[in-house]
Amino acid sequence: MARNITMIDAITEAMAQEMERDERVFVMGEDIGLSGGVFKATQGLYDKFGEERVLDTPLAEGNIIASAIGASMVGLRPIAEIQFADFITPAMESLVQQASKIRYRSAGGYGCSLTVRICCGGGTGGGLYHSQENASWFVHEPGLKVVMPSTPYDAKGLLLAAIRDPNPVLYFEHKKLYRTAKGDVPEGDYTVPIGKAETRRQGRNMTVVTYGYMTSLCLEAAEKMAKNGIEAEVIDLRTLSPIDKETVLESVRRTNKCLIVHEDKRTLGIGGEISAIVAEEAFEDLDGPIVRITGPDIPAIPFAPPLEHAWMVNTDKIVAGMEKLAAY
Amino acid sequence: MARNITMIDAITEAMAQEMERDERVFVMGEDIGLSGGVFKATQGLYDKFGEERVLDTPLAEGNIIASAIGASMVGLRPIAEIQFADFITPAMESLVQQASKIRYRSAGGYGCSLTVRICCGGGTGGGLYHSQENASWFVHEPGLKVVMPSTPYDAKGLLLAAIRDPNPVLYFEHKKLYRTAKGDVPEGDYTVPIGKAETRRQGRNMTVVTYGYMTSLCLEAAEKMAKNGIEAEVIDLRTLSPIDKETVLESVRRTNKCLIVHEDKRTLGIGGEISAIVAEEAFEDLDGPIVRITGPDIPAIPFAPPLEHAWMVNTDKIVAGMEKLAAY
Amino acid sequence: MAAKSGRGVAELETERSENGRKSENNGRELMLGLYRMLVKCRMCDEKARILFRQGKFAGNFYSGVGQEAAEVGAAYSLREDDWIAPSHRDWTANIIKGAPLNLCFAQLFGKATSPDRGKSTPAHMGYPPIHTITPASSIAGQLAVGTGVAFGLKKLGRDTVVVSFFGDGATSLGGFHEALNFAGVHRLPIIYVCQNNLWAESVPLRLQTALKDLSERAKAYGFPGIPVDGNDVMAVYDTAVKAIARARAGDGPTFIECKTYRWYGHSEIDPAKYRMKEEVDAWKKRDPLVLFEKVLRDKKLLNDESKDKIAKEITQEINEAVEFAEQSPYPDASELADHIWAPQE
Amino acid sequence: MAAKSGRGVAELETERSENGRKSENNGRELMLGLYRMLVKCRMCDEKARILFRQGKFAGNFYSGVGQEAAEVGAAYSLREDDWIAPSHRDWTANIIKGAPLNLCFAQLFGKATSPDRGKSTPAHMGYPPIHTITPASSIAGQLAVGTGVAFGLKKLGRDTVVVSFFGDGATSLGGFHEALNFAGVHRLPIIYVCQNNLWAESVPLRLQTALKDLSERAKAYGFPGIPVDGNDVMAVYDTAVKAIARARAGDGPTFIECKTYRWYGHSEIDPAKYRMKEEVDAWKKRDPLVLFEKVLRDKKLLNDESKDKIAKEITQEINEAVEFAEQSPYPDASELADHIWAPQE
Ligand SMILES: Cc1ncc(C[n+]2csc(CCOP(=O)(O)OP(=O)(O)O)c2C)c(N)n1
Ligand SMILES: Cc1ncc(C[n+]2csc(CCOP(=O)(O)OP(=O)(O)O)c2C)c(N)n1
Ligand SMILES: [Mg+2]
Ligand SMILES: [Mg+2]
Repeated sequence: MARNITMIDAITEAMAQEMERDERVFVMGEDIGLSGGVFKATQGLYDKFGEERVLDTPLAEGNIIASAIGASMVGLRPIAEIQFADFITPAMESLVQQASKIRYRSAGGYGCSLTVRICCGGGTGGGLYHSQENASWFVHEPGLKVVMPSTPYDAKGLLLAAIRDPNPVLYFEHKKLYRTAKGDVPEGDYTVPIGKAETRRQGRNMTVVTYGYMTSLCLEAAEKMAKNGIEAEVIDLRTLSPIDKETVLESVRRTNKCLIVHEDKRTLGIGGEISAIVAEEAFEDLDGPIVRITGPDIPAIPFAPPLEHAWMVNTDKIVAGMEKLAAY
Repeated sequence: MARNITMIDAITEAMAQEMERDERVFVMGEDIGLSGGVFKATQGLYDKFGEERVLDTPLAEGNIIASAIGASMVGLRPIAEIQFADFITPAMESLVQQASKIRYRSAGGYGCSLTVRICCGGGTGGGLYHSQENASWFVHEPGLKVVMPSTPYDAKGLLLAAIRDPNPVLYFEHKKLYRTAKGDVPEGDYTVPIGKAETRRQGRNMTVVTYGYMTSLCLEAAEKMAKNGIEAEVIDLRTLSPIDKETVLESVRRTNKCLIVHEDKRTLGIGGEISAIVAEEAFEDLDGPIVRITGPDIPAIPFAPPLEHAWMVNTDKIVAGMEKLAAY
Repeated sequence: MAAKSGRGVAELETERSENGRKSENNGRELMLGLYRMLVKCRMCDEKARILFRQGKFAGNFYSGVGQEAAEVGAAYSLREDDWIAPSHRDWTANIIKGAPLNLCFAQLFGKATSPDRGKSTPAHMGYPPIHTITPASSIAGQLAVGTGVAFGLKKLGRDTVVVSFFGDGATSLGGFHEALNFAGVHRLPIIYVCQNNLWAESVPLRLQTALKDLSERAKAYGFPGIPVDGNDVMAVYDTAVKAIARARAGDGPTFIECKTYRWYGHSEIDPAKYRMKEEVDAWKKRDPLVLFEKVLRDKKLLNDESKDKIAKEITQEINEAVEFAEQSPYPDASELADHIWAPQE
Repeated sequence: MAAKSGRGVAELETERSENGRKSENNGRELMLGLYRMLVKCRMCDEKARILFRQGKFAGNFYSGVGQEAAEVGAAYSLREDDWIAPSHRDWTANIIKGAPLNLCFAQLFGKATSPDRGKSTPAHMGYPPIHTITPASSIAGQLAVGTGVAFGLKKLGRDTVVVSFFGDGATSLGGFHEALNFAGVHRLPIIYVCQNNLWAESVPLRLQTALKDLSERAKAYGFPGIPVDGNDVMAVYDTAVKAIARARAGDGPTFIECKTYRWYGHSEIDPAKYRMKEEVDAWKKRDPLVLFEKVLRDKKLLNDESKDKIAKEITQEINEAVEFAEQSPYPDASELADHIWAPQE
């Protein structure tokens, strides 16, 4: 039975069910225990599973990841939480030099089955240090999988897939979607495959590649364009690494145009890679430039409302990009 | 008077001259003092300037950068060394959350005039943890400038420019070039502007965009192609952030083809951004796909010689890319 | 590089010697100055909470109510050219160091008149003229950069010092360790003031450290660690004055652990249900203001009338500052890309 | 998950109780076993240096000659299911734990027969059947992951322990602090064995820390820190046995600081000119092998003949292993992309 629930509830449910099903699974992070998490993603887990399986850690992101890696090496299935993507920098060493490389450097002798939940994204007044995305660094690092859901259904299914994946998976959650994204979510067990994009809207005139919070804005923009007879196909990547090239390329080959939309900074945001893939592998099908609508190249999202507003990609900016592309 | 010297000597000379000229300049890092650095980049500086200005730090990359940031905030001009790019991960917090953002978050109230010298790159048998590049993370971070010289001339000029730049500059040095790259270097003072690419070879048939160690390989490959009448223009980016779009675009608009070559991993390597810029801003001038010849999407360069060899981009791979593009 | 601060507010006119030796002078003026500053911090902080709850500014606010004695005691005797590296809970450090209240409230509101022109989040305040460093949110980042400033000051041969404020949680981070180790090796002129309020958001001390006294950590770095009653302003003040003198003399850092408590949630959106009511109540009974007020009354330095007068003066100042903040414009969207890069020299 | 290691080599047949209580049994077999292991480590290490200098393998090598007593003493009494988290200088930890020499030399050579199939650099060796963790080069990374393993083992309710090897330099990194703090809070079954050889590459201890004894650092984490003569194998052994028993019993970590010295450069390409000849000579006079040999001779446990026999046996084993390594093929280029991802379950 599916219920209409929020993304945050879908996330909590996925963890609770998997902890029930698999006793190797446990969660660890800052403020995830008694208090249930800064955004209440782990609410109820402490009461249900106790301190042994719901562990408030010291304030040390590097060690949250390193200790989770070690635990996974003896067969456990940790879900580590990084409270804000902004605070993932102290864990860079653990994630990039250890988690992504332990299997490779030991030629498969040691593995790392680790899920890292990371709350990210702007548009909620969080300012410079509570709005960052910081996913693209990790997309550059093979050995790590990176996902970001845009719907409650995917949130649950991708999280279950991540926990069961025998590789380290970075699971980014956009904080703006926690309570605004609602949708049907089955009560039971299911997974959404890692590595598969989802076409959220069919369209013949252009392909829009996006992910996370931007997905809904792209869909809105597509509806607006539809009024003028322009039908945009909207692809939600869902998995940022490894990228589902096939879905993107297949679509672009049909629509002959590609727009990429993301909230993150432009330069070497994930859009850069999508664009490069398309420019190399679908060049002959392109009828127009590959257009990126993205956050600006500015260190982070500033606090003052007019500044944050100016930073964020919104429907208008996306429509402008679509119009530009439609003109070709 | 210019002398034919190695890149490593050019780097040492730049530091020595600037320390002579400007008493605010000092160097700090691991093993840079008495021992003169793992690659001898700081050789002689300790004898000349003493422990006060040539400081061996504790083994703590995060603090090397943080303390250099602090020192720069009171008006000093630190040159911090990260011994290997592989070991920059513990400094991610200091570089990305502090150095790149202190000016922005204080609205210009505090600045950060910091040079970070980082030894990077593969092809010398260094293996997984002594061959990484790790520059692209920082190209994604506005507030940081990123440069990488390919010649001794640029090495000196860019380093002097970096030290004098009132912003944080990450100066990547490819270890394979230290003693293999030789060239004329003026004895006196000069700078190479940050933000300007250099066209190393003129050509009308395609534009090759590259940087660092790959530059010489691209030039070799271009000579081979010239024998078959294909003239490639080779652009050495020199500055990786901010990217000199103009030089790239102007060239592609003339040659109508673009090949991108880098040693780093493919996905979200710097080539991704170059490709995206070209695909958006010079699309109508393109006669063929934008081709990338890069390192593979593999966690890092493994040790065993056949594996390292298989990883590295070489002239043959570049020629193959050029031939593919020439066919359009 | 000498500080030219805009300090002109009343409480700065209490006597201040240049060498930070006020501990021997527990005189009338000093004690009244400390008292006034405690009250000012408390009132500003409570006002900020109200303003946040009224929706006058967005983001969040991290109240330091209950911890004023630690903050004031540690920073009160600093010279104008000394530095402070504050954290998220140390908005009032700017007030103690002499920032005009107008700017402090404008900072909360994210207005264009804030020193950071609305770029930083509320309470994450720095003000260059008085050498308070605009903090990042990332815990321990500020003490790392503050240590770097102390390193620079020592290199310059200054007798200037840095006070670094942080919480118990910050002591778990790698950056804390790296910074204090470096400060120990080079005997840097810095005073680490840990406000141990027993909680890092919802994480209790027992899950943060196996230690009872966080001041023990200093032993690992070769400099003194001193636990002190963080609700006793004179105790903190005396300890700080000695530590500052030590740092100024080139004898290196001191770690001061102020045992204290935050009355409210981690932030204004945290109901703090993870704490026992008994614990909160017990600490509220040890209100640093009430404790110090009693000292002053016993010494006949304060009575109802003078107390009221102080409160009124501060209220007036706060009201003007809030007015200023409210009237100030937001930064224009066109400022978004300003201040990324330094103007080329 | 119980260890099924391939150990069958001679020295493992010395008596080993399951509870690591060999300290009370300073018997003949134990002492001879320790001696043989010291010699084996020394001979393997010296052989590795020669092979590197002969150009038989590329990359680099990090000799532990001079530090064998620390390494052997700390790890000798481990059970098969115990773990070791070695660093760059601890190639011989694999030997002590029972890795076949064939594999150890194949590892140096980067051959396909190495446990890491040539992916890791020489000396950065791990071998899953005996639970030695393939190290990254990044200092302190191994002790962080090793601490995680201890955390996992404790969660699983095992009485298995982890020995973590690292140098003096590693104690400056943030990751060190975060790991030891966590181990202290949760009383993890881990023994931190710091081989304080006074230098981190060319950086002397005085620039690394303000401390004399690095074991002091343990105080900041609430568990014992014990300085020990790292060139006295029995001293290290006795200390380690107690620490291992403590960890196994659930009483938490111990930090053992082995004061020792590396005879050669940081690596085979480091002439180590930064050290004084006098310092090197003084330490060489305290050769851990010579010291222990004297003990054995005094106890009449060793004579020229038995010493020669041991050396010969080991030489034989080494020669076979080098032969094996030399004969082994390099991994094929087609293996480049193997082992990035786990086979889906
Ligand atoms: C590196 C990092 N991780 C997590 C956070 C989120 N966070 C903000 S404050 C805080 C707790 C800080 O506790 P403490 O250091 O004791 O200071 P207090 O808030 O008690 O004053 C946390 C976890 C952060 N800001 N930075
Ligand atoms: C994070 C990191 N920074 C720098 C290096 C380069 N490096 C390798 S070994 C070493 C010194 C290590 O000293 P210590 O911990 O004392 O161990 P020792 O080599 O003396 O055994 C350094 C700086 C590294 N491997 N990792
Ligand atoms: Mg606290
Ligand atoms: Mg050492």
